[in-house]
Formats: sequence, structure tokens, C-alpha cells
Amino acid sequence: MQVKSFMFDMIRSELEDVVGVENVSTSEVDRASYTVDYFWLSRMWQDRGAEGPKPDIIVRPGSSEEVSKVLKIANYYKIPVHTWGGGSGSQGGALPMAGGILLDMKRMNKLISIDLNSHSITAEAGMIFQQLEWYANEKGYSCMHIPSCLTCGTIGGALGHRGIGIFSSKYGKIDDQCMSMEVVLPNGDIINTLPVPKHAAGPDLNQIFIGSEGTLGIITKATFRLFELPKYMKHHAFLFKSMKDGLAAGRDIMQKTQPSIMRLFDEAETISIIKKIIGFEKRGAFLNLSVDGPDERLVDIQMEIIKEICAKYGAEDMGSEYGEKWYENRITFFYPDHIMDVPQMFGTMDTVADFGHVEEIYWAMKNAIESNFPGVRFIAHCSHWYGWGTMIYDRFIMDNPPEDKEEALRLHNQIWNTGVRAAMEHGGVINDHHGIGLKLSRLMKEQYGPAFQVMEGLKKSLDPNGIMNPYKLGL
Amino acid sequence: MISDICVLCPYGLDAGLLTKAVALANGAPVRAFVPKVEADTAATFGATYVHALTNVPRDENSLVTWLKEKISQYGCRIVLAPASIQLRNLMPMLAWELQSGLTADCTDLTEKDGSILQTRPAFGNSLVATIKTLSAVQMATVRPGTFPALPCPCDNAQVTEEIIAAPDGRITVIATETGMEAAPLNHARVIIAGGAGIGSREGFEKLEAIAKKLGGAVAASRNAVDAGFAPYRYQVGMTGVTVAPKLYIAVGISGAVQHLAGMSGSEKIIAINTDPKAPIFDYADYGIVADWETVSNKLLEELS
Amino acid sequence: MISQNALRHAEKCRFCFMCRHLCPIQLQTGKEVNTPRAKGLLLSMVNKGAAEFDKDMAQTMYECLICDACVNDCATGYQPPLYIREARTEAVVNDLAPQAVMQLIENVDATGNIYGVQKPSFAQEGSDVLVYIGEVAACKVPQMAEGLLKVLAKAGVSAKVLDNEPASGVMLADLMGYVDEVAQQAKACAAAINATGIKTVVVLDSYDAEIMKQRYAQWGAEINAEIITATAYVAKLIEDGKLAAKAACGTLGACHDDDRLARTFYEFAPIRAIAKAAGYQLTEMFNKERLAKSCGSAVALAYMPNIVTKVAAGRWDDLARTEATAMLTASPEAYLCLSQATPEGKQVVDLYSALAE
Amino acid sequence: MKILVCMKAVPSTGQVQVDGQFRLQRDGAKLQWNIADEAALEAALTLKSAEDTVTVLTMGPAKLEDPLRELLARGADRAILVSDPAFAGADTVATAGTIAKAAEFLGDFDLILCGRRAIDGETGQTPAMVAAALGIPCISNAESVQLQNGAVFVARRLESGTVLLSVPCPVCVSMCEYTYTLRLPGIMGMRRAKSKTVELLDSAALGLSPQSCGLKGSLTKVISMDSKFPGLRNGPKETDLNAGTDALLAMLQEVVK
Repeated sequence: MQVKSFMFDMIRSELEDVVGVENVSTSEVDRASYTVDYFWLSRMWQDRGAEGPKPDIIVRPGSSEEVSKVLKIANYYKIPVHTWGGGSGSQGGALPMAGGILLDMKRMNKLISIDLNSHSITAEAGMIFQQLEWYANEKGYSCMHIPSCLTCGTIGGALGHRGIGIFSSKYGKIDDQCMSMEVVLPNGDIINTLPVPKHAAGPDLNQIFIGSEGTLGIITKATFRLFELPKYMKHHAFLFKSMKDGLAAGRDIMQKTQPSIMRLFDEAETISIIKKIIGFEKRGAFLNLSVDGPDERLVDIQMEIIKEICAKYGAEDMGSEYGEKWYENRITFFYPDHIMDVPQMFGTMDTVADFGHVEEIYWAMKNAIESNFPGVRFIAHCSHWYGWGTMIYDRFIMDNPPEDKEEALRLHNQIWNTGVRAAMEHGGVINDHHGIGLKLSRLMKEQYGPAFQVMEGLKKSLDPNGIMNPYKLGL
Repeated sequence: MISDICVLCPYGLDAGLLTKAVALANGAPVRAFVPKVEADTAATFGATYVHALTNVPRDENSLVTWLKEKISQYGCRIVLAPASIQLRNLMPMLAWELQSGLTADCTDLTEKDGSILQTRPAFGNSLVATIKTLSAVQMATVRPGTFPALPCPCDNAQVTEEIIAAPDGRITVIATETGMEAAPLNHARVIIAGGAGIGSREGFEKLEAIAKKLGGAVAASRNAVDAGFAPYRYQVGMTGVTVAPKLYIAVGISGAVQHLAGMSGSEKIIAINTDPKAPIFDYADYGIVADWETVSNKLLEELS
Repeated sequence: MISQNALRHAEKCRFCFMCRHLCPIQLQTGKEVNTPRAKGLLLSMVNKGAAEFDKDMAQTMYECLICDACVNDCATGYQPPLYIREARTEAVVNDLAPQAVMQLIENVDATGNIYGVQKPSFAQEGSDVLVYIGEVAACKVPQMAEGLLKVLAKAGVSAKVLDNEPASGVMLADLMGYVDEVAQQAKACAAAINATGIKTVVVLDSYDAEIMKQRYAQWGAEINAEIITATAYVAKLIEDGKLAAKAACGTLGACHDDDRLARTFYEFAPIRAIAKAAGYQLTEMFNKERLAKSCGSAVALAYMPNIVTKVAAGRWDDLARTEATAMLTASPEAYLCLSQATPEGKQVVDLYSALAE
Repeated sequence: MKILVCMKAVPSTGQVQVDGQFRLQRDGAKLQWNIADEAALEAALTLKSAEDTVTVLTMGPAKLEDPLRELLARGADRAILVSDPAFAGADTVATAGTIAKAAEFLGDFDLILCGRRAIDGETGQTPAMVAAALGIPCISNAESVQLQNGAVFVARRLESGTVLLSVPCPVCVSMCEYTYTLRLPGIMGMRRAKSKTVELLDSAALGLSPQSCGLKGSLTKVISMDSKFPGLRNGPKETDLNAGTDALLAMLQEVVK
């Protein structure tokens, strides 16, 4: 943002007039704290002592009206606006690559209402998702959106990149759980999507803004469905001889029953992460699942059917202890020392496909990565299941990446291109629930082909000056 | 077969070490420097040349030059000694005088084409190193009790009397106060460690009573120290001492990774905890799911 | 700069967002720098020469209550207060600390307490226990000190209180980290306590109890007596029948577990026993016990009143979602902070005074 | 009285890496002062009266300059960093030779205080070797050190109990862990230390040829190193109190006899 300092201070005082002096900052310290999110490249860049992407000015809005006024100012002066919630996105979606204004949404963290009649809860989008869950739990309910970043990200962040929680196989993704939203458009207009998520009044505006990653507008409020906290939850684990048997069993389970959690680990991940965290010693494809609900009879019947299906595919019944242990440690996987960290290089290439293509995609990606990049390990598990298919949550791990940061960046992007293209060639979709952000922005046109013009049209009409989160989502 | 091997035990024979020397010598003669009163015991454990020492100065500093002359005089090439406190101080000085390599606290010695390879733990037993000595004379100290003592009487033992006329050391002993104080933590064979589950300082006094009966030492997890139940010097783990005893009893310890890093080298680990899901059980050879106080009371009865 | 060990913790926290939801200051200010992650990231950047430890960064390191909510949450035992305190030492050594903080340090130099006043004395003779009042109760919440002493008298306990009671060092430790000046205060305090020869020390402010129990021994300032929190001691008196329970007062209250009872001593039952004995009907806030949200600390209130008042208001919001009209506390620090933001129709109750009436 | 305190920086975490020549990876791991060496420094600072000086010396990588300056803040008068790539990989003989050379270079000391053993190498040989190299006696395993009219009084812990010794200067004493608690740096101390310089001594300054120090000057060589990390043992869990205690007693008898 090459604006002379006099003009810079004029804009700054205009922004202070909107949100108050104490909610605007240009201090080095504030700017530095927005240069890293969970994206490996931004972490590696900092770890190597390099300077990350800094915003020029941080603005902390307190209401939708303030957001609207800030966007009007940004549009007038054509200053890029990057929206930052929890900052825990793994795709670089919130990184202020173009400098300009960094809109930190976390002041907007108020609970607006809980409607126990229609089982819904409404809150401002800057609230950390765990706070929303606690407000629901207080009344005996739950949003059943429990991702590993429950305590890290905000409501706006989860909606921004179409997040998912571990109970998604039964309770759906964030885009299934969201009923309606208030969004501030790039021109400053404050709009509301229709009050109910299912209707026949034209295309669904919710689904346009969910997953837009701050490029089409800023989500300021959202209403979600509430579920009664499940009284009964039972866990179980099985060991399949191969990933192939596991996938087939998973498909039948999803069609005959409704598990809330189901995770199938490939042989490589079973003998590494699963062994390390829950002490499971055997080889093969480990599967753990949970069934929950208000009625114990319904839970037990489903568990019986699941045991029959797994037996049919030659699985060994490992009892409930490992299943419980996985559930108890579901969050400890993500704390320092357990989760992978620099200096290792790693990436989580989740792709999603129908049952027909899932297995060939798994082998295509595994071979593409391991053959093209010696010294890179590939582990995978299927953690979110649908009636029509599942997703592969696969990771590549390189223990000692190149010392030079530019070389490490180049290699990282090459591995990503190879893996994602291998998935797309076999009918896989670029991402299931981590989002596109900066990391996969360059591959969106390859994924959509001519269909991408629809999104580009939307962008051109809603954000003619291109100020909203530039370089992200391919827009 | 190793020739010119000698064992230095001026303050008391370590029969196990002598047995190991005899084994390493494998037929070659073994020389031993022992107090006169233990001269014939040395012979029964296989020493061929026994130097019966009298008038041994209490301060090991004064013994260095005398021993240096003896070693050169008899051309000893492999010099072994027990890793007692005084000999761990004497041997390095002797090694400097002889400009020879010395490895301390060895847990094993193996013969390799005429010289010895020393094995010893590093960094609290999480690393085990094998070391070769490059100098002509090779020296090593060995932890007492490492090798079993096996009699192997040598009938043609030659005993020579040695009255040590060492210059009187400038160190004068003023007072001695005997008493077996609890073995220091990283020396103890048995350690009983308490966690936050012990709940009070009095609880730790009960562990101390048990430790005294076993001749072992008491340790504590960081949580117990932070809660003020035990002093900082008991703390085992990343920010405390690293230990590797024969037997480590973890009482009321949940098993944080920082604690495990400090005691995982123990030969046998026993965990006592009321919570069956405590992570410590996964790292233990044997677990007792019970309240620590009842188990301790029962132990105290049985031991007294 | 900071020690290698503190840097190790900072470099584990810099990319980890797992405890972001708990920081009571971030929940009010919404600032990214008011999170343990950001502080770890900044100190790692300074260590790698990519950022400068300036006045603003020093200010950030003081925008933290050291309430241990993040420490309590971390599954692998990492501790942001370790590097936050050391950064404060660095700030004071290089004269970068905020002016308000330097003023409190000068007050301590002049008068031994952060308020820069002559610490009111509650001196009295006694032999069963020594009661350590602490500067917050003495200077700012005297009725709580009087309440506790009355309760002990009612229970027939002969309680001694030191004349010009020395500071425990906990305030200075929050202002400048664990440095020699704090250890000197600790040694002086331990000496005064040991001089009385009394074997039980009842500590009114749980912050004082924490530093006495956990740090004094490491600095060679052993107290050869049993340190017990006032809540635990009074609850024991009730349990032993030495204090009669009062009639129900008809008010529904909720107990606030202060930071040290919640996350250092894990002591939850005593405060509730005292509340019942004081005649209150009890309900619970959702965030309670180890997850109790901090309402601020006295030293933080002294150097950043506006932020701490907002944090106290945040704790009142938790009460607002229950039927209770009274926030019950036995900590002078919590009482002082909560009373900065008492909403309409609600009251903050000092349990010792309630029990003593 | 001139007091020298020799200290060693050791990796502070449980996890330790080894490089190609089986040398402990020091640069990756974070470092802390060896626990027993901190007791030695505190003993020196306690003994020190106005006209005495305490010089603290460590041999190690250049990044130890800051931690050394911090020791100046705790009360040491001079801080010496003996550092040179040629010193890397030194065993105890080479280390002791280099430290002794540095001690001679800095002028004759009346009392040398060290920790009795380092928690990483755990050989406990260096203090005695430095003493031998300087031709002075060494008293190891000390619990306390006092000074009375020019003589040093040492309480030494032996297997049989504690012995109180008196010895004239110069002498080398190695301290047990936790016998003295190292004082914290003060704000005043840190401000003074900021202006003080940490003195660097390399092989050239000490007149040591590369062949006589570091890995080349060593008389012992590590030829293999294997690591035993906390492995899962998954032992059986006994829930019956009596059976559990009896099994525990059996194991105890076996170890204690």
C-alpha cells in the first residue's frame, strides 16, 4: 500500500472515527502477530527468521455497522481488507498478503439469542466456537460441530472455509448446521440470508457466502441448529487387513446405520500416530467409530449391525477400549510434541470423492507422492463419511526439508501440485474441509474449468475494486 | 586374552570387579592392590600378584604419585577400579598423570584385540555409549555391584607387602560423622516416587519411612513439588534429576511426558494409582489399581 | 534476552492455538496479541532477530493476568507465564515497562506495597495460628480482614497477626518476574513468620499462599510451619463444629473460584462449605472450578484498571446467565476486581464478613 | 582471594540427539546450566567478601555468551567463555587440559569450585583432572565449603557418612547437587551486567595447537551410541489390593537382597 504518510494518517483517523482510537493500531507488535497462521509455509518462514506478510493497519470492529463503515472507507481508497478471526486456518486464508487493513473480528463475540423452541442459537461471528458450544451446553444442548480447532477458530472462520467437526458423519458439516447469516457486502451493505436453510426461493445465498473465505463479503452474525446433548455414546474399534476392506465396510455402515464418528486409518498411520498416542501395537487398517443418541436401545442396535458388517469384511473386533482411548485423546493429538511441527515439512491434502473413486484416488496420491519425492512419507485416514462417499485425510511428511527457505517453499508447492492433481485426475475434489486459502488458490481453475466464471462473475459484481482478501480462493 | 591388567582397591576389595578382571585376562596374570587384611581374599578371587597395602593415607590425593610409580614399575596397561566416591576422584588424577584415557561408571567391559571397550550410560540412561581408549594405558571405573563375585582360587598367588610412605597430605580430617543417609537420588537402586496424588507433606513422610526400610531414595513428580508436598531436590523429570534405578515405584503419579523422560531408564517400573486410565500404567511393567495409602500401609507392616 | 528454557516453551506455543478460547483478556479486548500464542510468537521473533523488544511489546507482556487458565488447559504441560514473566524482567531491566508498572515498582521500593501507602496494621497477639493478611486486604478490602479475624475469634482460635507485616513478594514477582529482589522480600517475610514460632500460617490471599508454598523453598526462604489457605482453615472449623451455621439469608449465590484456588491448589469444596454456613443458597456458574474465568488480579487492576474492569464485567456476564443475584468470594483480590463492575441488582459478597455477622 | 567457578551448559530436555560422530547434538537442544555447577557458583558467591573476586568460566559454543552474562547479573565479577570450533568433541582429558590452560592464563586462583558431575556426560572426572593438571589437590562430593583464616573447610559426603576436612589454598572442590540454591539475578545486577563484557578465550589465545584439543586431543573415542527412549511397556494391571502388594513385595525382596 504505497500511500504517503500524511494520507495514511488521514485514513487512519477516519477509521478511528468509526471504531474508536483504542481499536485501531499500527504498532509493530500488533502487525507482527498477524504474520503467521497454521499454514506450514508461514510457520517455516517465521521459524527461519524471515519477515512474514504484515498488514499496514489493524482495525477491530465492534458491530456490523462498524464493519460496514470500514468497508466503505476501504472501497473508497481501494485498500485491501483481510478478515482475521482465530487465525488458525491451515491454508493461509487469513494471511494479510496484500497488506492494507486487517479486520480482527474477535471483539464481535457476543451471544445474541438461544431459541429453545426451534432449537437454534445466534451469535456474532467473532466468537471463538468453543464459547458458542459452552453457551449451548449450559442449556443441555450442543451445536455438534466439534472440530480439533474448536478452541482455536471463530464462527466466521468455520463458515468462511466450510469447516467440519468430528461428528459430521451424523450431524453434518458447518454448511449443513448453519441456518442463516448476516453478511456485510464489500460495498458496505448489510444483508441477511433467508431465515431458513431449505426453501425454493432461488439459489441458496447461504451456500454462496459459506466457503467464500472473506473474498465476497464479511460474515458478521450466524444462526446454527441446536441438538440435544446425546445421553448415550458408545465407542468401538476394529482392525481390517487392508484399507480396501475398511472402505467397503465403511460404505455399508454409512448406508445401514448412522455413526457419529468413524475414522479408518491406513497401514502407515496405524503403526505411527495411532501406536504413539493410544499404544495400539497391531498392523493393518485401524478403524474406530462412535454411535450416539438419546435412546440406548437405538445405539446398541446400530452397534450390533456395525459389528456384523465389519465381520463380513474380515475385520478383527478390537473391543471398546481403543475406541474410548481414541475419543479421550482426540484433542491431545493437536498439542505441541504430539502434532507435527517445524523443522519437519508436512501437509494435509484432504480430498473428497464418491465411494466409486475413493480407493483409486488413495493409491494414485500415495504413488504420486512416494515415487516423485523420495524421503517423503505418506499416511492417510478417512475421517468424515457421507452416504455417497468419504474423504481421505492424507498427510505427506518430510523429516528434513531443504535448509534454504525458498527451496523449501518450492518443494512444498511441487508436492502439493503433484498430490492434488493426482486426486483430481481420478475424480477427487481439491479439498473436503480445510479450504482453499492461499495454498490451493492456483489450482481452483484446474478444478472448476469453465465453471469458475460463475464465481468470477460474482466477485466482479460484489467486489469490483477487488479489495476483499486478495489472492485467495483463486478470485 | 588381556595381559598386564590390574585392579586398584586401596580402600576395600571389590570382588566382583576382580572376577571381571580375571575373566578379561582369560589366563593372563591379574595384579591387585588391596588392603593387607584382604590380601588372601583377593587370591581366592583369582588375583595372581597381590600387593597387600598398609598405612594407606585416608586422603586419596596423597596416593596418586605412589600409585603412578607402581603402575609404571609393573607396566600395568589396563587399570580398573570400583566407582566409589574416593576412587572416582583418584582415578582421573592418575589418568592425567599417566596421560591416559579414562571412562567412568562403566556398566560393562569387553575385550577387543588385546584392549578393552567400555560401555556406559549417558544422559540418565536414555543413551548408552560404547567407548574405545586410544592411549597405551587404558583406565576405567565400574559401578559397585555391576559384576557378580565368583571365587576362582589362584594357587600360585604371590603376595608382596607394601607399606605406603606417601607424603602426608595437606588435608587434615577434623571430624567424621557416620550414618547411612538416604542414598542420593541418582545413585539409589530402589526409588519410591510420589505424585500430586499423595496429597500432603505427611504422605511423603510415609514414603520416606518405606524408602529407609529399603535403603532406597524418595522422589517426587513436578506436580507434587509444585503443590509443596516435597522439596525441589526430590523432583525427577525434565526439570529435575534423571534416574535409572533397578526398581522405580510410581505412587499416585499420573505420568506426564516430562516425568517419564526422567525415569524411563529404570529397569523395572511399578505404578500405583487409583485411576486405571492414568498414562503411567502404559509405561509400567506392573500396575496396581488401588489407593496409594492402603498399599503403603500394608507395605510398611510387611517390611517392619 | 529470555532464558533458554523459557524460549523452549515460547517456541512450542508460537504456532499452537489450543488455549486461545480461555484468555480472559482476549475475550474482552479481541486483540490477537492478548493470546499466549501471540506472545510466544513475538518472543520467538525477537530471538530470531525478526522483531525488536520495544515498549509496545513490553506493554503486551503486561496485558496478562497470569491467571494460569492457559497452563491448566495445556495437555503437554507448556506454560506461557514462564516466558511472560521473564519478558517482564527484560522490560524492567531495559526501562521499557509501562509507566504505570514502573510507578507501582517505585511504590514497593518506598513503602513495601504497590499502593505506596503505610500498610494498615491488624496486629494482634495470639498463639494457635498466625494469620497473614496481605497488602490487598489490608489496603483495599479491610472489612474482609476484619471478617476473617472475627470468624476465627468466634471459633475460639487464638490468632496472631504481625505488626508491619512484610510483603510476600507475589506483587513484585508479577511486576518484574522471579528476580533476586523478590527472593529478598521472600526471605524477609519467611524470617518474620518463623520468628513467631507458630506452626500454622493461615493466609487470607491465595496469591500470597501460592508463592509461599511453591517458591519460597527454592529461594532458600523456607517457612517452618504449615501454610494453609484461609478458606481451607475456616471450612475445617465449620466441619469440626467450631462455627455454627447461620440461618438461611434467602439469597441465591454462586461461588467464584479465584485463580489460585482454581488452578494451583485445586481447592473447590471449602469456599462452598463457608457459603452454605453463611446462609447462602448455592447455584453454579457454567465456567467453574478449574475452568472458572478470572475476574482480574489486584496488581493488574492497579496498572491497567480499564482492561481489568472489562474482565470483571465478563465474569459478571457468567453470573447473569444463572438465577443467582450474589457473587460469593473469599479472595480480597477477586472482591476488589469484581466490585469495579457490579451490575444493577447484583452484589459481590465477602464470605468472611457474612459469616462473622 | 581469587575464586574460579567452572560451569557446563547441558541440554535441558530429556530428548537428546546424536550426530554422525556420536557427539551429543548441542546446538539443536536448548541449554541450561548443570545443576551441580549452579551449587558451586552459589557457594562461591556466599564465600565471597568485598575484596574477593569470583570468575565464572565455561567451555562451549558461542551462544553461551548471553547465559554467561546472566551469571554476571547474579553476582559473578568476570565471565570467561572458552570457545573455539577446535575444542568441539573434546573428551574429559582434552576438556580438563583446555580448562587448566585457561585457569593458568587467567592467573593463579586460591579456590576452584565445580559441580561434581554433569547430567549429560555424567563422567564426573573433569574437576579432578583440572586439579591434577594444575598440581593442586581435589576434594569431591562436597556438601558445604567455609573459609577460616586462609584455610578451606569442606564437609564431604562419602558412602560411610560425612567427613569435615580442612585444607590450605590452592585447592579444587566439587559440589553435590542441591547443596546450595543459586540466587536469582537481580534487576540491579542485570542492569550492571549489561555493560560488562564476556571475555572470549580461543585456542590461539591459550596457545593450544588444534592437535592437542577437541576431538583430536581426546584419549577416548565414542564408537557407537544407541538410544533407549521411553517405550510403552503395557504391563498387567492388578486391581486386587492384596495380590498387588504381595507381587510388589516379591519384586522388592529380589532387588533389595
